[in-house]
Amino acid sequence: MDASTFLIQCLNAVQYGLLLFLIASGLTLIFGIMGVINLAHGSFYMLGAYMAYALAPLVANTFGGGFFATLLVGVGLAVLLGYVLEWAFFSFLYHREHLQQVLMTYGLILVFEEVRSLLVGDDVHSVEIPAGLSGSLPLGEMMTYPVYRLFISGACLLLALGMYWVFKYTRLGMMIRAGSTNREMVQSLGIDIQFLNRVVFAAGLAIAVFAGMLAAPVSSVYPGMGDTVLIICFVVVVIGGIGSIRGALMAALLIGVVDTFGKVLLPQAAGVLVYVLMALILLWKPSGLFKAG
Amino acid sequence: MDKFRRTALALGASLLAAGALMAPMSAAHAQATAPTNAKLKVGLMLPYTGTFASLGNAIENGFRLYVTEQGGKLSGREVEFVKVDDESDPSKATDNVNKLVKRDNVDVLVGTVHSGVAMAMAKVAKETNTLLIVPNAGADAVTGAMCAPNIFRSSFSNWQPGYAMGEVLAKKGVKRVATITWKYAAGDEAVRGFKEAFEKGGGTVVKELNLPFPNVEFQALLTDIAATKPDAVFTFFAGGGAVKFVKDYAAAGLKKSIPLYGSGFLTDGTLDAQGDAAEGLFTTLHYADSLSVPKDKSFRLNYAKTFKLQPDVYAVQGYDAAQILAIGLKATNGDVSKKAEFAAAVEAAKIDSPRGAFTLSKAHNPVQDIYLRQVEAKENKMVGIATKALNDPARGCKM
Amino acid sequence: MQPLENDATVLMRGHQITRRWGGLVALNQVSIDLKAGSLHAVIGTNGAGKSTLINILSGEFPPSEGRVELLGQDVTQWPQDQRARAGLGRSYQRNNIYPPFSVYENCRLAAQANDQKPWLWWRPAESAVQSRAKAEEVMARCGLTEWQDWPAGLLSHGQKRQLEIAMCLATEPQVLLLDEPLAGMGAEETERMLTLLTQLKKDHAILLVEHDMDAVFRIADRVTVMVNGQVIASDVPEAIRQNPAVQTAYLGEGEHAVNAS
Amino acid sequence: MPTPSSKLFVIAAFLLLAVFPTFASAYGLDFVTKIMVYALFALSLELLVGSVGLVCFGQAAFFGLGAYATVWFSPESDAASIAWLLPACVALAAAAALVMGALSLRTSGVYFIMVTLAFAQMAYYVVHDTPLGGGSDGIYLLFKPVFKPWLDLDKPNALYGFTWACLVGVFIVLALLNRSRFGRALAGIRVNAQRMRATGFSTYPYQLAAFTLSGAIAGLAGFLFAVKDGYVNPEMLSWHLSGAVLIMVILGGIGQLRGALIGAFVFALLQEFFKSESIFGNMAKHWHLGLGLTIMLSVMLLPRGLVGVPEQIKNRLKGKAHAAP
Repeated sequence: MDASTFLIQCLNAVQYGLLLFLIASGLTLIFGIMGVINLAHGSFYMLGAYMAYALAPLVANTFGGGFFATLLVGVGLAVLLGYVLEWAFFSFLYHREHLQQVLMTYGLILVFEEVRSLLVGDDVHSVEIPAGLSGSLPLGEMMTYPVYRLFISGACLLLALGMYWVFKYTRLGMMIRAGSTNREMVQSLGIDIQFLNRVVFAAGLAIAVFAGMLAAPVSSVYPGMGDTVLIICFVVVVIGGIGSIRGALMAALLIGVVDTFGKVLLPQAAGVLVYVLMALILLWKPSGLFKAG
Repeated sequence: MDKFRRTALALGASLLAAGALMAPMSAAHAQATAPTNAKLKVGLMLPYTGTFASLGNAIENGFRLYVTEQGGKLSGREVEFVKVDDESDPSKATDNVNKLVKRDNVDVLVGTVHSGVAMAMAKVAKETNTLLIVPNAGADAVTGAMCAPNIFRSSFSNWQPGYAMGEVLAKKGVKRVATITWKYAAGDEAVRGFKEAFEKGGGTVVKELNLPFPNVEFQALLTDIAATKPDAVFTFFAGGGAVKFVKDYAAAGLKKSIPLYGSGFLTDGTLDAQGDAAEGLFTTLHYADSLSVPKDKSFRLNYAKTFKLQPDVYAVQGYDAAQILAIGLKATNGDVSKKAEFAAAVEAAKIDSPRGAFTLSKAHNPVQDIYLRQVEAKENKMVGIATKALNDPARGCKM
Repeated sequence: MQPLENDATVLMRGHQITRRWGGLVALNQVSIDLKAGSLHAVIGTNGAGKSTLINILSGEFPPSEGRVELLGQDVTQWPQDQRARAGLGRSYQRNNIYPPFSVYENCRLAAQANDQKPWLWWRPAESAVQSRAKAEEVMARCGLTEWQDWPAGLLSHGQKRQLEIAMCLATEPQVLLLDEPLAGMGAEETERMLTLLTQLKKDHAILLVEHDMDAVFRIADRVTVMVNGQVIASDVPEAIRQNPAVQTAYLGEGEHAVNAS
Repeated sequence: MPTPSSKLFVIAAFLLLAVFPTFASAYGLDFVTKIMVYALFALSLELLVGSVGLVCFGQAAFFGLGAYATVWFSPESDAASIAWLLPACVALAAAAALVMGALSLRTSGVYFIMVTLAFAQMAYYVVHDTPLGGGSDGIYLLFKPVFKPWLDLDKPNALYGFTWACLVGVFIVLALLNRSRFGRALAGIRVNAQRMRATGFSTYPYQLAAFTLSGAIAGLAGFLFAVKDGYVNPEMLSWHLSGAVLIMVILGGIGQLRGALIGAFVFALLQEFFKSESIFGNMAKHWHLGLGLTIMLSVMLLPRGLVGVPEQIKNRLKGKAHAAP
């Protein structure tokens, strides 16, 4: 592998790592911060991708909006959906054991899969890259690099910084972190924990949908796509250290490197590398790389 | 409540509850002897959920179309369908097949898409000597090591499209080719077929890339391809993976410099999702759009009229599965239990398929023309015949 | 390594124990002896390092420096369960019991620690007569017999403290480390506990961490006063009461100091 | 501790299962055999989740290894004897559990769940991608094991009886074990591991022993599944199956052995119900929807799972309030 190919592979690794963080970011909220084992995270991501596909024509002929208008509409709907879902199915689960949440979210996966099949059918679709970003830059003498992937990486970095800033430096962030560590204490301080949970859950779902919509032009839209990202998202959150945004970003980049170079250098073992990485990290530091925050 | 009454009540309640759970299973079905004019029970075991759901629907539509064209009867016997969703899950396959064979006593089994499930079906069909027609799964073993007088296939073996493209590239004088696919049976078998023909024709496969199934992050391997600079790339992907690979390949700028070739599933049923990234791609498959076969025209017309959408290769394979069944039934005037006559008739027959007439090999796999197709305006236009009447070697078949 | 003094009556000794959490020094060169048949009380303000000392002696976590001896052996590196099996029992400041199990089962399970035999998987735990008898005995001693079928989680706070002691006794320890057993107990329960402790004193070495001054000075044979992780005085109760350093550092200038003299 | 009425329910269930073949259809026999194998598989997880409080999300690895071992160890030419094949498969699964447990038990809580998932995914890819495993299309078991004069597992009735015997046997062993000293210690570790250590129990060996035993039972279930189908496939090690068995245990109700039995049966019968054409017509295609909604409803209405239903009804009838002392 000569120098230029190595550099391109590094770019691929970073780009996949950032994409992974984007997809897993919703989970860092619901699972990482709130402690809800949300198996339906993959379905939220799939919901986003299908929204990008299904909403585009509606938004286009209602008020002529393009990709970004659809994005806004989609995220808005997601916040509403998250609010309702939390109220209906999760508000009474916080005091019950984790496994009840596993059972509830397992049911949600099945329901989301079938509602998608009923509404949109089972065919494979794709979403147009927004006009301004559909170009690509030359990369080495043979390849070109799509501008849209760079845009996604940028959006992901912005999202990471935004989440980190909200949680570290704002009152809302502080309340949320306090709520996740000691629910009763926060309640006794007069903070409406019910509302707080609803906000965080809605935000978690909205970010997962946002990730789905943003990545749709690259990932394409097909049945069962949520299933393929579910496990890797949990790996990202857990390796990073549950509740740590910074940790999730580091973990995503680390997985990006291991997965990318694993495929090229150790193809026969490519399937197991990410899991070997997770096992090693958790056995070396049994609660992830970074502490919460 | 004294102790005795409490225990008696508990025993009664639990027997009742446990009994209720068992009830649905215990209905002993009368073993229907099959007089020739009784209903013909066709067991459709196809994927109705998950990633292959659209393929399952297409196959069923194709099969039903032929039956409705015959007025809903095959050699005098009214056709009744019994459907089971195989969920493309091999660990549930044997029970799903048992449901059709032992509970519903179907006369013929039709299925499926996922080759792991098809392998399990083939084993049960062989053990229970039930007629099985495979409308898609291309696993070589189904008409290879697992071949049997009562097992037929109306689609292809993974080896065939791969082998045909190998011949095409060898004839074109291409010297160095890299291959890329998922690390699973279908991918390996397609690449093996390609390599066999390509190297026989003087070419060399310089690099065999594969990635774990169902991983769809191709960037790393696309960069590897750019570094190896082969003359061309052969690939095998289907469904969502095919859509993403073709788009990533174009986005990485390789489409201009390194031509991409693949088995037909790369662009079948995925063209509108792939958009112009698929424009101009060459693929090989036993079916194509714009065939000059008269049967194809009438098939497409009827299909579009009945189902309001364009047929694809899966619909054709479903249609031909019904044809095979009809031919066998005609020869045994509706009695599926005469396995030998059924097989003999089908082996001798020339099936008038929308893809063009084809016959079944000794191992019951289609001996068929493999077309070379090129994508043009969201259609796989037939541009020539890659290999005439290609017969799968059926390695390991002792029939 | 200093040779071990072989004073037979010292069942447990902490020698120059230091514990640092990063920069913070929780314990600084603390030494303590627990003699058979005597109750050694440790008093000190909150954060003086009392609980840290108990945790290190019991093996919850190792010291940064120093040595722990139990029945003449250097147990500094021994894990907690090994020390417990060697005859060390401890109770916790915050209730640390099995809430869903009955009071009887809490005690029986603690007693089972000395008669584990996990390979007898087909024999019911009830058939372990030794642990059953021990459970009955410690429940009687701690006045919990009539509550034996109640789920431990539903007991009153005081009763839970008694259960904590009962479970500690169930393992037949020779050395007892008690972390504020009287906290939150009513007057009558405190009396019962003090009489129990004075009985136990005869055949155990007891370390008692407690805030209740009157109780401490009534039953302690020796008192050690700790401030900010250090021992500032260790003597018989009367001497401690007179000790000026203790008064200034611990009892403060206020009225308490006046009536103490 | 199991109440008298729960013991009766289990006895009644096993009796019913014993007489079932006399009036069962051929398909009914196969179907209930499958459910019994899954019930055995769920029991292995119930030992971990219910008794020790360890949530393993990689249980399918032992189930799959037990199944693959059946094919690997069986000779090509003729039937193997159950006498040595079964212990060999169970031993292999137990060995895998010992290694996986020894490492995973260094973590706890959600991290333990993820480490067990990681090891199971490794096992899945070893079987899926390497020639040893026979590749993604799986491998066939050519001859089903026998026990010379009396037992030929190729016959459905013999397999049904053998599976029933295994299920009853393992259930009795686990019931005895749960009330033995070993079982009470495991329960203590689940409720308060720190207190157990303070009284003198070394918790790690207990947990590892339970983990290995659970792996062995899952391996036994895998053996029976391979013999039933005569075909093994990498999907038998996939995280989907680990998830499904966890759902069975939670649905049935955690903490009670019979919860695993009820969970396995109800989960399978619910799927049959929602898939049946006769009831749902063409909506049968969307059976996931019905199943998903039922599961979500069960979380809302049954906090302690299906096992807790009788007690919930009793409480509501009597309106009994817990009188605290």
